[in-house]
Amino acid sequence: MEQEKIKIAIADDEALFRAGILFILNRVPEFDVLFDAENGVDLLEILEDTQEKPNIILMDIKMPEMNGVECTKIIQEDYPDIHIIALSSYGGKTFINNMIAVGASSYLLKNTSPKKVVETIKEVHKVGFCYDEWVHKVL
Amino acid sequence: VEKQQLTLDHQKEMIHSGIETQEEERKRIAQDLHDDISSKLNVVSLNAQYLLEENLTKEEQHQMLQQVLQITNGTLETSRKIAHNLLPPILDKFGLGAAVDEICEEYDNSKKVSVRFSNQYQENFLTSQQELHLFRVVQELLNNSLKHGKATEISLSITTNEQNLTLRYVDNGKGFDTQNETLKKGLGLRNIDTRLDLLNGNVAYNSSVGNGFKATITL
Amino acid sequence: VEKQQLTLDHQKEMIHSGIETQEEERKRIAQDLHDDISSKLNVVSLNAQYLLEENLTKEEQHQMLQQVLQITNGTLETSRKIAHNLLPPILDKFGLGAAVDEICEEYDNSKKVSVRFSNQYQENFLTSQQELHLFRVVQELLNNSLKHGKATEISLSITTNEQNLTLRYVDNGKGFDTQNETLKKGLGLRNIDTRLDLLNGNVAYNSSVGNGFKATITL
Ligand SMILES: Nc1ncnc2c1ncn2[C@@H]1O[C@H](COP(=O)(O)OP(=O)(O)OP(=O)(O)O)[C@@H](O)[C@H]1O
Ligand SMILES: Nc1ncnc2c1ncn2[C@@H]1O[C@H](COP(=O)(O)OP(=O)(O)OP(=O)(O)O)[C@@H](O)[C@H]1O
Ligand SMILES: [K+]
Ligand SMILES: [Mg+2]
Ligand SMILES: [Mg+2]
Ligand SMILES: [Mg+2]
Repeated sequence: MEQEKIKIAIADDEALFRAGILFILNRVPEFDVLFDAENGVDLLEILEDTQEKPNIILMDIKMPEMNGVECTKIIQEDYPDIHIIALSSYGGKTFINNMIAVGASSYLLKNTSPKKVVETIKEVHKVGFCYDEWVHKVL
Repeated sequence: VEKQQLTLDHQKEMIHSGIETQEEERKRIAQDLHDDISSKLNVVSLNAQYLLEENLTKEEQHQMLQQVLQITNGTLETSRKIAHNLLPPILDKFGLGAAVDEICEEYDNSKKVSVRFSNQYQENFLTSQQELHLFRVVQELLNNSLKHGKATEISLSITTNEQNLTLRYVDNGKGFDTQNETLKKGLGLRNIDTRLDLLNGNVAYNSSVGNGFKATITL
Repeated sequence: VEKQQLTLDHQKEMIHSGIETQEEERKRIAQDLHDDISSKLNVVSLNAQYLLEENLTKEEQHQMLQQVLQITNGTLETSRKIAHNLLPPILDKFGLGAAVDEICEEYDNSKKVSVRFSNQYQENFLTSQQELHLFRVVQELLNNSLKHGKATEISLSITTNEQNLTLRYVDNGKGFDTQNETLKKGLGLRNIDTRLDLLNGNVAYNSSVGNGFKATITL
């Protein structure tokens, strides 16, 4: 029997970055990318409209309309089964702490390696969280 | 004394708006850096790492490198533009004449307006700091002619002799009543005053509704 | 009248230095963009083109991509820093308390000085524009403590109740004679005054040579 795939969604206001991540994740056999959104509001709308919910959402922080922190807070309340992985340009303590406080399962910098992104998605799906040394060092 | 009070209030207002516009500029630049530079470089970094990690076909490699090249060149252009808007590099390198020439051409190229510049500026008549101030004055005058005057023709000359510099600026736009104090309250014209103060120079405006706008600057 | 004249002159001087420091800041940013961003991106662009056009060995490709990656990450860091220095992103997203906390930690990490911050600021007590002004005040106070006071200990508290905000700032540095008008002429302290004007607040300084420096701000 075929193993169930990990269902993924992406929220990021930079279209080129979305496209890049999409290309990378689509090539991973265990992954099924459901959709991508360009900001928090867009993400919540799509989530509401789709039957099939993602297991994992890659969440940018700085986005117009609604940023990643607010959006994560709402998703944790409305869809507690979904795991959020923050994927941000900002590496500061406060950003990490705030994302964790609202329920993010992991925090990655946007220039971490694609390999790491893939591993983190798998790990979060398996055990529910994943914080690497870098995060521990900052905190 | 009453007049002094008025000047005091005016000055205070200028100090306030000076700080506020500076903060706006900082915010704008910080945002541009984040949205138009960092965010693109994240994509370049992502692609470069993927190229390093994965076994891609020749075709895929080619596509990804094409994208890296395209994004990098776009970001270069953005960085160049932000820097140019802050301080045109030509000013530093080739002086006031060349910089005014460039900005006049930029406006002229927009097709909305024709700008003629007669350049009889003697190089190094002003220090580079002074040239920057006079350049900002020209920027503001051009800005106003388009924004308020909807001018279609602008002409501008800078002339120097041994002791003096004269800048003559004329547009054929809507004009305004220069006697009306409330109209003269804009930050733009007051910044021109400040810059002329710094240059130990004078400016005379000549305009009325329907009759275009003239400014004559002497240093 | 004499006093008014003095204020007039002071204000004029502030307007002048305001414009001049803004031009310096623009110049610095333009230069950073040119020297630390554009010039690096030129190298990335060159490498990407080379990778596209030439028939390189696996090994050569790898090296060149490594270089692309390294330069890109360095440039990302530069862009992040310039933006952060202009306007810390934390201020916009997490407010004054978090931003002051961050800057105190940055200073504290420098090992030259120990900075304690007691944060009893009620979020959203000030608008984000007001928070920015107060943040700039804190930046200037910290700057001065290090630059002039050579302080080794700084403590800072921000407290709010329903109506008021109080900021207390103390350093253990050299101090200065606050009665001496010429010492109070710096742009930094005068900018603090202007920001407090904009905030409808007050500042009281308390310092003398050898006895550290205190500032109490109430809004
Ligand atoms: N060339 C012009 N043609 C017509 N009206 C002008 C011209 N230049 C200035 N004015 C008038 O003078 C006013 C003051 O100009 P000023 O440059 O000081 O401020 P502003 O352009 O309105 O605002 P800012 O320059 O701060 O963006 C303008 O609002 C406009 O009414
Ligand atoms: N914490 C402090 N300890 C000792 N002296 C101080 C302190 N803060 C200010 N001063 C004194 O007050 C003067 C004025 O400070 P101010 O910040 O206005 O100007 P500045 O720091 O000299 O220049 P700028 O802020 O424009 O770079 C300083 O030159 C210094 O002599
Ligand atoms: K797939
Ligand atoms: Mg974003
Ligand atoms: Mg104007
Ligand atoms: Mg200072």
